[in-house]
Amino acid sequence: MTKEVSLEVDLGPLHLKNPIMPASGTFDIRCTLLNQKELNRLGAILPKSIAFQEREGNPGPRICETDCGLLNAVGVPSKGVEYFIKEELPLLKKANNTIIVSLMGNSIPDFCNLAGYLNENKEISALEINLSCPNLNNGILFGVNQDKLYELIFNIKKNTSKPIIAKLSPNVSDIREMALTAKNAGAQIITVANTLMGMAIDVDKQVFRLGNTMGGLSGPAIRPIVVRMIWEIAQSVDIPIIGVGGVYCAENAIEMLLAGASAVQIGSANFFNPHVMLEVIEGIEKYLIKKKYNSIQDIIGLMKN
Amino acid sequence: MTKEVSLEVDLGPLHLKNPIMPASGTFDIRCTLLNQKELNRLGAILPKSIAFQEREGNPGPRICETDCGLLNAVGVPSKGVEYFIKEELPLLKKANNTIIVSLMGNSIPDFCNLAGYLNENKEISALEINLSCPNLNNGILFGVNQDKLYELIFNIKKNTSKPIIAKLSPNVSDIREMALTAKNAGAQIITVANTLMGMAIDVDKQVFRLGNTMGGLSGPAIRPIVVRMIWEIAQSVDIPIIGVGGVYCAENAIEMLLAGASAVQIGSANFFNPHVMLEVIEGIEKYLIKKKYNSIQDIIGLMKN
Amino acid sequence: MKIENINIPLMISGNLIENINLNDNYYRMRIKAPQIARKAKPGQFVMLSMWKNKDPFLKRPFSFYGIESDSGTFDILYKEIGKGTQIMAKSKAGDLVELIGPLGNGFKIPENTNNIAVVARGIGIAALMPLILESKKRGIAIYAFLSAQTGNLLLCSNEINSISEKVFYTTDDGSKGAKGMVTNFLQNVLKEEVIDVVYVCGSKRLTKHIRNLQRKYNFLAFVSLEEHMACGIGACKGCVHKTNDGYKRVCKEGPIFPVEEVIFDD
Amino acid sequence: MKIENINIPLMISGNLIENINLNDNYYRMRIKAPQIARKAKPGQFVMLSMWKNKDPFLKRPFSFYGIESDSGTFDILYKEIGKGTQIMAKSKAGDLVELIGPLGNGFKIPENTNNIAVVARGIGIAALMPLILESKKRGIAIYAFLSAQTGNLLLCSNEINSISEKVFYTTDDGSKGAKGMVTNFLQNVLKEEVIDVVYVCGSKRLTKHIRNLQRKYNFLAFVSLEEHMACGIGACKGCVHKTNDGYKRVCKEGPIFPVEEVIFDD
Ligand SMILES: Cc1cc2nc3c(=O)[nH]c(=O)nc-3n(C[C@H](O)[C@H](O)[C@H](O)COP(=O)(O)OP(=O)(O)OC[C@H]3O[C@@H](n4cnc5c(N)ncnc54)[C@H](O)[C@@H]3O)c2cc1C
Ligand SMILES: Cc1cc2nc3c(=O)[nH]c(=O)nc-3n(C[C@H](O)[C@H](O)[C@H](O)COP(=O)(O)OP(=O)(O)OC[C@H]3O[C@@H](n4cnc5c(N)ncnc54)[C@H](O)[C@@H]3O)c2cc1C
Ligand SMILES: Cc1cc2nc3c(=O)[nH]c(=O)nc-3n(C[C@H](O)[C@H](O)[C@H](O)COP(=O)(O)O)c2cc1C
Ligand SMILES: Cc1cc2nc3c(=O)[nH]c(=O)nc-3n(C[C@H](O)[C@H](O)[C@H](O)COP(=O)(O)O)c2cc1C
Ligand code: FES
Ligand code: FES
Repeated sequence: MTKEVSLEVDLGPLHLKNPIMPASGTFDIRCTLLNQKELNRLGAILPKSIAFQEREGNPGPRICETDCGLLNAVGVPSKGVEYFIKEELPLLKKANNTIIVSLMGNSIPDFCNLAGYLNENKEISALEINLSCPNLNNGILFGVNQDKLYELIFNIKKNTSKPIIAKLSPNVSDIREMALTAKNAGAQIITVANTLMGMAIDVDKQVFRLGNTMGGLSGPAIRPIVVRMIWEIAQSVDIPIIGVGGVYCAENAIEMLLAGASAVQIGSANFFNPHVMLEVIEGIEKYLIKKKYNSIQDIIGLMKN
Repeated sequence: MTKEVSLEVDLGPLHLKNPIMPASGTFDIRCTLLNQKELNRLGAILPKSIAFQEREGNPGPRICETDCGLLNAVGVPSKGVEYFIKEELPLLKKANNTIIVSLMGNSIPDFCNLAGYLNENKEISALEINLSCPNLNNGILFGVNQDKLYELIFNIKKNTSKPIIAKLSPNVSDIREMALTAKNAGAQIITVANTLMGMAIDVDKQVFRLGNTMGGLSGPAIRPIVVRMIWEIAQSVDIPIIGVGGVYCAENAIEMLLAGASAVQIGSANFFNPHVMLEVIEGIEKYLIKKKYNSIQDIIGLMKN
Repeated sequence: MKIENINIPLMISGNLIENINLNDNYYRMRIKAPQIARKAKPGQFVMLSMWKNKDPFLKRPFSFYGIESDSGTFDILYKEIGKGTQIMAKSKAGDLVELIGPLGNGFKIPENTNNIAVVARGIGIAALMPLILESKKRGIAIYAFLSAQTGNLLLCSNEINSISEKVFYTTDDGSKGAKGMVTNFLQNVLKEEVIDVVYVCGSKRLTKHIRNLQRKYNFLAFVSLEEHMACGIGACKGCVHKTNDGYKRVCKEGPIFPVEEVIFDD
Repeated sequence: MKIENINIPLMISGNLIENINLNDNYYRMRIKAPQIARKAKPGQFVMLSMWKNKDPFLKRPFSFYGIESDSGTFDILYKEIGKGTQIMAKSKAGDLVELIGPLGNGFKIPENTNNIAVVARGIGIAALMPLILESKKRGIAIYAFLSAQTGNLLLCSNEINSISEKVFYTTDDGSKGAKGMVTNFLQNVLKEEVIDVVYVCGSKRLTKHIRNLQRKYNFLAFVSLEEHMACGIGACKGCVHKTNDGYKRVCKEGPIFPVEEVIFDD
């Protein structure tokens, strides 16, 4: 691999050596096929969302394959933030020097506590806020309600000096509004998107295929929807974007870069190909060389209206 | 095929001999591989949305395959309602005695004129309102704005005595609200759902794969999302549902019936298997017999919370 | 009652008889499907799939390259480029092929045609081959103008050589025939003699040249267009191409169009 | 530094050596993948795919049915049920198999084990077969309790017959062995003699019976569980089963669990 070409990207305050990282919940530093050197080649490492206190996650079945996709209702099993710092963070530190931590909470104070607790840890480069996971007590999701989203991000900001990445839910009619709201509330980066809500039924047994009735749809099936959302935000909101949804090869990641993403997360594709992130990094490099670009910056957001 | 089992369904005022019909825009009576007898076996026939006046549709490319899905930006080319009545309706009449006509307009008066114009035609059993297609002048889509949706359906109702089927857009955060709004405005039946907005980029040529930049995602990829929406509406709004999105075999259609749909439309699957609707009708029949049901009514909405 | 009843296409399973790698990414496939082979006409095509799962999702359109109604088989000449053709390239004799066809309108050869020119680039020759054979049968003189990236991609050149009045080659790298535009040769011929009909494959560049020559030398000219297709039978309105008379479906009103009707945006 | 460094699974391509239809929907596949075959232990499994497109999307888990470290091959005994196994059933010698493995914790055979019982239904025997062979090698007496829907689905019965102390059969239709629960035979044996360890395949019904017998006769018992898996390596938290100690990942903490730890909801 000739090193003529730069893959470095800046997402506001966050500098990455290349745009590729795992999507939260699809990568575990304690169970990876990548070795130390390979882990260090990733643009960042992003473990599964953590909660303040221990949670056990959803009952099984948690996984259901669909056509070119995957429904999951894992929930967010977590050993809590203390365990994370003691047992997981040291492993992450050795693996890569850009660590992004994904936060999950049931309430605004929950998120704020978590953000505050992690603020001291210099090894953490940014916080990604998982907006689509849990239900608030009143049943409104942060990711689909502008006011709640604003309030949440605004309050988290008060508890941390770290860059805030708002991971949006795609289950909305206008993703641009959500991105703008997150930005106005203080988020410096947007991740788009989490999973689309879906369901599958076993018609023979007449039972839901997921223990939690509904789950989140990920995988190649949703990529066209996410590419559209990336592009919509890129045309209207001035904020760096991390794209995620259905990427399984370099071409897919480049599609997101062209649409306006400055970085790309890879989720479900890790499951059938644990080497996919490395292959995508190489593939992007080859593409840039073939097309005679000097820097990845030259292709980010190339597709205009 | 033993006739021990009834496939008849009632959707409010609309009675069908079985629940299977084409999805609008994926079937053309003038170019079908089905013969007269086969056409008559369908639960209903539903041609492509028509507009009041002639429209040419979108520039090409209009079609782009995605992973387990299809993006289309056909738009609604139409020869106008007069042509439809003179040239197409007579063919439809001979093919099946339940004809549902899908309406498309750019404004509320547009839709109302169309509904009014068709009201005299006794051969038309119901009107399906395509809510997701065109932009209003102010850029708001009927399908993602409750107030506009209400106003539209409410006004169409004034111009027709035919049953109104509101075909909802899935590009919303809460499909239940949209279904309830449509019902409150006077719709007797809900079709869920139209396509999800998507985009694809040719990374080699660095051009949008669709002439219209964005398009609607259909096909197996989206089925889990639609099944979830059917189920959500069935749990909360008392209105008959027609499910549509990604059905390609009897099992898929039964999944929608179990989730709460009383009828099922088949769209993109017609393209790779022009016999799919007939196969699905047979497959549902076999399923009911195997499971020892007397009537399809026994499985509609079987999956409860 | 059904408007197109006369020529309603069939949906059937065919049997793969052989699948040969010609060179590079080019393959020839022979399919046994008597009902289709017997109805097929030059310029028509089939929608084909050799996959049961939903990725790839759609069938793929391929022109008839050879038609043998006696043996009930037809041939396809294809280039491996993506998901669908990759599966085809790996398929083996005995495999099932799901087919819809014959589709589209086919080439018109006007009565009293004395000579024709066929102009093709690369795989574009596939659709023109049965036209060449049919013309030969009718005693029509054939001028072939073939271009490709490089010499060994000038497909079927031996066969065409043996039945054509004259064959002109160009390659991008000059490895066979001349470099440059193959339509320059056509122009030279047109300067000398009358060509009754010119048939050109879907290449935009070639077609535009033909259109220009047509304005000057006034001959009949037909092009075989390609657009992405979902249904192949006219139902989805997905495969349109711009013409003087608005958008036309390539699968239904085409794939063969008079060159002067076709509009290429630029 | 990496916690599970010692036993890190491999991702490699294997070669399909043979693929044999045993009867009905049952197949046996031999795969050459020396790096995996050399590390594989009874009770472990691989994640496997033989498809490049995205439908099916995930790899599929299969237990080692035979392990030949010398020849660098392993066998899989599988039942054709859905998208993935349909592709496997159609595959031919020479095809590539994408593999991740060996995965999971494998069976424990405690020191000083004199005899074991294996209890399996249908395809459930696959995971137990290498355990039987390993036990035989160690001179441990084997009691096999096999059940199936019908006689010809009692897989590997000849092989098991030849190396077991005693084999008991039941079939649902009584076509071979007795009708009824195969665990009744086990109970009869347990009344007469001490069994050191009982191994049971993932059948919920059988496992529950074993748990009941275990309460009465107090033996070690292990079950090989199955859950839908996305990653197979512990990363996705998708494959959990309820245990006394909360949700456990079948791919990582299992697939082999002590019977008394497993909780089946009803
Ligand atoms: C009427 C007609 C006749 C044709 N005849 C031949 C022939 O004889 N030999 C031959 O090699 N090719 C022919 N083509 C082109 C052929 O259909 C495509 O090469 C093929 O569909 C590519 O499929 P893929 O899955 O390998 O590629 P992918 O790029 O993976 O396909 C993705 C999608 O794009 C479509 N697509 C890609 N390229 C084309 C194209 N050039 N035209 C139309 N759709 C395309 C595919 O059908 C599919 O829907 C013809 C096309 C048309 C419309
Ligand atoms: C640890 C382990 C070992 C296994 N060993 C064997 C074996 O040796 N022989 C054998 O025939 N089968 C075995 N299975 C079951 C085997 O994985 C499934 O039969 C197979 O995945 C079905 O795939 P499919 O595409 O044909 O079915 P589909 O129904 O199309 O699969 C759809 C999805 O459901 C999953 N799935 C379906 N059934 C099962 C199941 N029983 N267990 C886990 N996931 C399932 C698939 O992996 C896939 O993700 C084992 C399962 C596990 C977890
Ligand atoms: C098994 C699984 C677990 C996930 N867990 C989380 C999570 O804990 N937090 C989160 O923000 N997203 C989670 N996601 C969503 C992914 O991060 C990602 O947004 C989504 O899967 C789309 O990307 P993909 O198509 O590449 O998988 C999870 C996804 C999967 C499949
Ligand atoms: C090519 C194409 C054209 C369509 N045209 C229309 C239309 O005119 N009116 C409409 O309401 N829906 C239209 N649709 C949407 C379908 O009716 C259907 O809602 C959607 O395709 C999802 O179903 P499917 O996954 O079975 O295709 C069209 C879909 C496709 C693929
Ligand atoms: S491909 Fe559907 S109309 Fe031509
Ligand atoms: S399959 Fe992913 S954790 Fe077990």
